[in-house]
Amino acid sequence: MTGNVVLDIAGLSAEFATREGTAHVVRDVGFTVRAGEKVAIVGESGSGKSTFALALLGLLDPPGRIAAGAVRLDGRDLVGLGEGALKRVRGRSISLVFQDPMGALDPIKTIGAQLVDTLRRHQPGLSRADARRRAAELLREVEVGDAERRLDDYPHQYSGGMRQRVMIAIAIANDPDIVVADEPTTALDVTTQAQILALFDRLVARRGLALLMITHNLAVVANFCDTLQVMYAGRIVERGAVDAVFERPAHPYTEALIESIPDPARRGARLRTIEGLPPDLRRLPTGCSFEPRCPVGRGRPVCRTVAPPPVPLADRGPGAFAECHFAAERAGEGAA
Amino acid sequence: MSRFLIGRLGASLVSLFGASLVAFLILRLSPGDPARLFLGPFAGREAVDALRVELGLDGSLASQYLLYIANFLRGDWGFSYSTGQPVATLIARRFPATLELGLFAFLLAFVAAVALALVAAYRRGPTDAGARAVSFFAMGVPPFWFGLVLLLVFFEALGWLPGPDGRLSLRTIPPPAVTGFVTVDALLAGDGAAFRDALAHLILPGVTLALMPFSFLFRLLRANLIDIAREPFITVARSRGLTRWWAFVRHALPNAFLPTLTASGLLFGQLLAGSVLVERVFVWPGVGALVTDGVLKQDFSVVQAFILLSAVIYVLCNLAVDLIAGLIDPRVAGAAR
Amino acid sequence: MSEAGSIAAGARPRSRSRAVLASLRRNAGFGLALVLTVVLLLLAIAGPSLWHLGPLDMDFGAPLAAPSFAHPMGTDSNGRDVFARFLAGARISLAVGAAVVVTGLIVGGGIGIAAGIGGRVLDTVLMRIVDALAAFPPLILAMAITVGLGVGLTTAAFGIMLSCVPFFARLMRADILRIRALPFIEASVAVGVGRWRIVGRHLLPHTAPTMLVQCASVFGYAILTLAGLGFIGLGAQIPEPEWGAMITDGLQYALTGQWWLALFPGFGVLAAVVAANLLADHAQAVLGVRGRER
Amino acid sequence: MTKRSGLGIAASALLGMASAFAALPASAADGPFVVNYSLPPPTLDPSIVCDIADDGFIASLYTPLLRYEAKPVTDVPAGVTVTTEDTTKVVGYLAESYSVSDDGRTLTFKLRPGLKFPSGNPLDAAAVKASLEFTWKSGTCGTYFFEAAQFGNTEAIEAPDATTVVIKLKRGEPLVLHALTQPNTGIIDLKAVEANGGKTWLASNAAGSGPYVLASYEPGVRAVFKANPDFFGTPPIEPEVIVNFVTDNATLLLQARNGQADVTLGLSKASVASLAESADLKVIKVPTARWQLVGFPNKKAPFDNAKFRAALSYAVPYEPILANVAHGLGTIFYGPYPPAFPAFNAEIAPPRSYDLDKAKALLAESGVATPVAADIVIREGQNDQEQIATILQGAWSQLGVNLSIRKLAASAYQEAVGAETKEALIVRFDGPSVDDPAWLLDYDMRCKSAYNTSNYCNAEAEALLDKGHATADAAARQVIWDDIAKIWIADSPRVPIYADTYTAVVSGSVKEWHFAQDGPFDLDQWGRR
Repeated sequence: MTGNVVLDIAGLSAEFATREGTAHVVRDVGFTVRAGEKVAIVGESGSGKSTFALALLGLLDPPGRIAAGAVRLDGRDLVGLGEGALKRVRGRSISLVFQDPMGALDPIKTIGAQLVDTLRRHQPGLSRADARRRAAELLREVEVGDAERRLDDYPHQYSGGMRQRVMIAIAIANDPDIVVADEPTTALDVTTQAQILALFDRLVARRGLALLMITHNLAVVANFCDTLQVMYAGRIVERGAVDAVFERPAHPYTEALIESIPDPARRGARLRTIEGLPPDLRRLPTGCSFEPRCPVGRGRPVCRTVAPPPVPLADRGPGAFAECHFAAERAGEGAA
Repeated sequence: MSRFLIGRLGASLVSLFGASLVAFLILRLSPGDPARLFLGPFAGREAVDALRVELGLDGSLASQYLLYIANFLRGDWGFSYSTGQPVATLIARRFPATLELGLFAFLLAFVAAVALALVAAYRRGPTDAGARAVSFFAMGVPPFWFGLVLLLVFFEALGWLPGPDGRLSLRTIPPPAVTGFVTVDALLAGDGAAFRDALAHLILPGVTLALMPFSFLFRLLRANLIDIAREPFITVARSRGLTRWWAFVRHALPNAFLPTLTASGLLFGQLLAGSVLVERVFVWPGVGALVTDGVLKQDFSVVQAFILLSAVIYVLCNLAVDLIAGLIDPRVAGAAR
Repeated sequence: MSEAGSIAAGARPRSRSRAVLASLRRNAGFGLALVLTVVLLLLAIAGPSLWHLGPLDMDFGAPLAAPSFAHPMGTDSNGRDVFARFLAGARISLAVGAAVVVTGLIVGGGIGIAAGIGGRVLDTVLMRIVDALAAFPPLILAMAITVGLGVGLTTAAFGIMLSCVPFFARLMRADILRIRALPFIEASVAVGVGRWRIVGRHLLPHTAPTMLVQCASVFGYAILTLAGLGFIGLGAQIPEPEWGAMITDGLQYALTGQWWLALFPGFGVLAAVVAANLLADHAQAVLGVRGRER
Repeated sequence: MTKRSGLGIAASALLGMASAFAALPASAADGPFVVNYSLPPPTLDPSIVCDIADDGFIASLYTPLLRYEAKPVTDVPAGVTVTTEDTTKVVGYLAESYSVSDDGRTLTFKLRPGLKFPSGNPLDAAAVKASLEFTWKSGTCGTYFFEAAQFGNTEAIEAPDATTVVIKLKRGEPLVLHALTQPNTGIIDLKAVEANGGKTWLASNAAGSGPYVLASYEPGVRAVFKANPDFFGTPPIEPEVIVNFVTDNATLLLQARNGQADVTLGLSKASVASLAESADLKVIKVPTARWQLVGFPNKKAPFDNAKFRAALSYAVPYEPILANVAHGLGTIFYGPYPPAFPAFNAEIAPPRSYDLDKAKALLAESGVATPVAADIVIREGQNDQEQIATILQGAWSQLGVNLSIRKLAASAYQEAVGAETKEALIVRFDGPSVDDPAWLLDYDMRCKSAYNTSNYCNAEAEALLDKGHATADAAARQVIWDDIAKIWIADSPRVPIYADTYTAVVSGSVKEWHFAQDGPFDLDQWGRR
């Protein structure tokens, strides 16, 4: 079902220079996304997810910057490319779907104009009329009714859900290899959320698109994505096939996250939360950054002093692992 | 759109009436009898009274006002006794000079403001600080002081530009007047030398007059650009394939124009006010200098005609601004439709 | 909220005022503004009483003397000490500037608020009055009023104030209309928050940045217009040493070599206007609702 | 190519283009003769214009019946010959010759035959009669000038034949001859005026028969004079003269310094002083019968006390004012007439000097209690008046007399100057059109004259004035003028500050220049040959 590697991220680190020292927002993140594969990144707000997404497309502006690592798209490393080179890649091979539909479209230009501009920017040969026809098709593909007339409407005449569909239409306009969706459904009500996810499903299936879904909502990930990655304090602390991780979460943070999903079965009981706050990314501990809040490792010297190595868990899918000293016991098999 | 237009036109007429009333009353309050001033110290009592009747100064305030408005609409804007000509011909001949200088100054201010604001908002850091320093200087420096400094440097010291001798140097034969704009008329007549001379005469007063509008436009445009540059649709535009610069130019700038545009209606007033000071320093045969003398010599008819004229043009300017705002910002036009 | 924003917010251990001070310290521009403002205020308030010469004392022996130790800014054609007149001029200009800004803000801002939140009828009526006032080119209105009600500083200040009411009213109204359309106002209305509480708690703070910029530019504009009136001969009365009139007289002497007569009052006006605008810009950045840090 | 480099290119192109038109001096030897002037006249109608600076403007457009002969001015820069009016010699102008009857009541003028106006209308006795009646009946300054302020003294104007014009007076009046030299009594082509719509057209056009015709006129901007081809007198030196109105003094000085004008009039005295040593400019100085004065309100206590007025006159820092305000371009005097008047007599009118002790002594003698508060009125836009008022404010405060300066707009100032009873001190720049005491004292000393700046009223002096009007013999008149001066000086009704020296700045190429009390704008006698 999954094609060859579209996006290969190796050792990517990003940081923000602030007056009180440098905040290491993304620390040594590496994974691959294959065509047709839906990879998720889950984490609380402040875990570095959005910065990571922007870093992928080279949209990190000062004072943020990519400190190290490489982002190879179809074999070509995007890190360090100038705006001139990146402009031919963004919106053609890799595109972005933004979280906030309200502010993501230029309020004083029609939807048609913004679609046509995206198309003709990467397909110079396309005439204006053809581009308009193609734009209408795209709107129909993302299930926007009466597409032809709606092209001349302005963003403020679209509902939140419809605007997100337009965002998706723009993202897939030039048939990109991979779409990075940064919290695409967060601002939408539940029913629209489901429709958007279903739309993503069809697009991935029909176009063999690679999808990198970034969200804080585990429920969205649970029945949608293939591979699940949990991000905490700028690092991927656990990766694996969705079902395997949900069944036996190896990293205590992943387990805590899953338990904090409101479960109808436990109606009336207090909701479980994770105490404490995410760590200050300017003064990260040498040991495990989750230690102060970790039900398993809190207070244990090894957790506080020694940074946990990534423990490979081969049976949970390619490249699965968990960064925890007790990952092996928790996963229930010996170290692979 | 038409309901919106009629509403605005109706409103404009009301404000015009208000402006004419205010202008009429203020100047009638001031002491001194213009008839006496015109006829001079040794004129007899009867001649002064006769002139008062002729100028309509004897009736009640209300009758004087109505007489004035009736005449104004008929094109008889009264007689300017401080220059000895009907006001209508006087202003008709001198207004193009003010308009030409004003438009040239606005053009300079606009281009400079857009260029500097874009660069300042895009690069931030030292460039931004530098640009803001320039805008502060432009706002703070008194124009008549700056005008003279420009003359001292570029006319007397360097000799690059002509001195303050009006719109054309005496040596140049003025092109046949078609539009009243010497530069345009010179082009129409294909007279290159006259065009260059006219343009040269426009530069120094143009720059002096452009100071205030430039600083006003720059500060507003820059503030709006910085705000809008933070909006998500700029990042989205870049993710669609625009470089950061093009995202600024094609998306941030038009959106930043909107609030700047509504403020530019006020700029018209500043340009006219500025012309009063600049025309005097550069001996520019415009309406600004005429009004200053008019106020000093209490030449009611000139001052009033100028105020009413500027009110009409001001209202037209605002109407145009509202229409353009409607075209650019669908939300506004939409609401009005 | 972008990652960086939340991090900075998250890591803010100290209270809001400490943050304000921290940002003040880092900002060169703001420092300059602070220094300029303090110096000008000191000159205006304490200057005249501290400096031993008065603005009107004449020393016939030393007309048009260049700046020297005895006369830091030289003397004018009547032998009067330009530095003493500069100090008195500072007092006049700053006072007129402040008066115009305060009254303009109250009157103009008030009209703007009323038009912004009032019904369509009130809005139309008020806006037409504003248009009537705005129809006058600013300097011309000030000139007409000064001539009408008698030449002098008070009428000049009144004329300038009237001519800048439209600036305040129009921008306040535009701001209020813009903010009224924002979702969070609709939300508070939906929740049933009282009309005046909305205006006080939600609307006005958002207009603060625009109004601050407007106050600064009007302050500068007031001083410049006063100077303009001085240039035409309608500003301060003889022998009041208003900066504009001093510049105008000085211009003639600038051509004949006595540059100091026009230069110092010119810098006075420039400094006052620049200080006001720098203060507004940075105050807006530091306290600004939209948080423009750097 | 980013925006910034685009800016760079635009700026350099602008500079390149700019240097192509370096400022050419406007006044090369051959081109039009350029005059920069700071006071645009309010009207060109000879019957309405009154102020000496304004009515001079029409001197080269209209020809009165008579004129003064010219006499050379001595203290003049090298290379330019300057003449002024000899007001003791009245000669024919439009009239070839004239004669006065023994009783002085009938004036007969002989015209040249066959003259025409530029419009082609005949310039004969009938036209002159019509024009003089138009001026006489205007009720404005025209009447004042034609009747030499002796209102009602004219009986009739007749034109017995095509070349003879006779003016009949009720009572002989030597001043009428002087009046008929003034531009205000210039002959107007009334037929042309009617053809163009009447009197209002006259306000900004010319219909005279002078050496020049008005080729184009933009009020407040520029006037272009061209030589009148069928002018009966000697043709003007310059065929074309352009007069630019430049109200801002700094700009006027800048233009003068950069050779943009042949003649520059109306510069502030400080600017003229600064041009003294410049190489290619010459400063022409002509002492005139005009002077700055401060009028006391003689009818309002304590200014009705002669000793108090005398005290103030000794507390005026004359020398510093002459140096700081007039920059030496003036002469200090004390008396009813300025030194430029032929009737001025130095022995009986020595100048007064600053003597604070004498002033304090006189103040004590006068018995006036101090402090005294009074207003002093000046006219807007008059820099010199402003400075004088400021200096007096400082100087007289030492006597306990505190002045508050009121700067009035033009018409309000006119109101104050012409008020029946004067309430305040008035700083005024006065200069009668005719430098004859009879003409001056008629408005400046008679009790009921509105323009008596100080409400000075002395019956004995007025009786002497009436006698002067009736006396034809010059020596006898001089005795009368001396007696009046003695009475005046004893009363000290006002303080003359300094007699003005008129200055004109001319470029190196100007060879001929002429000064007339009215104006001066006798353009036909200015030029580069």
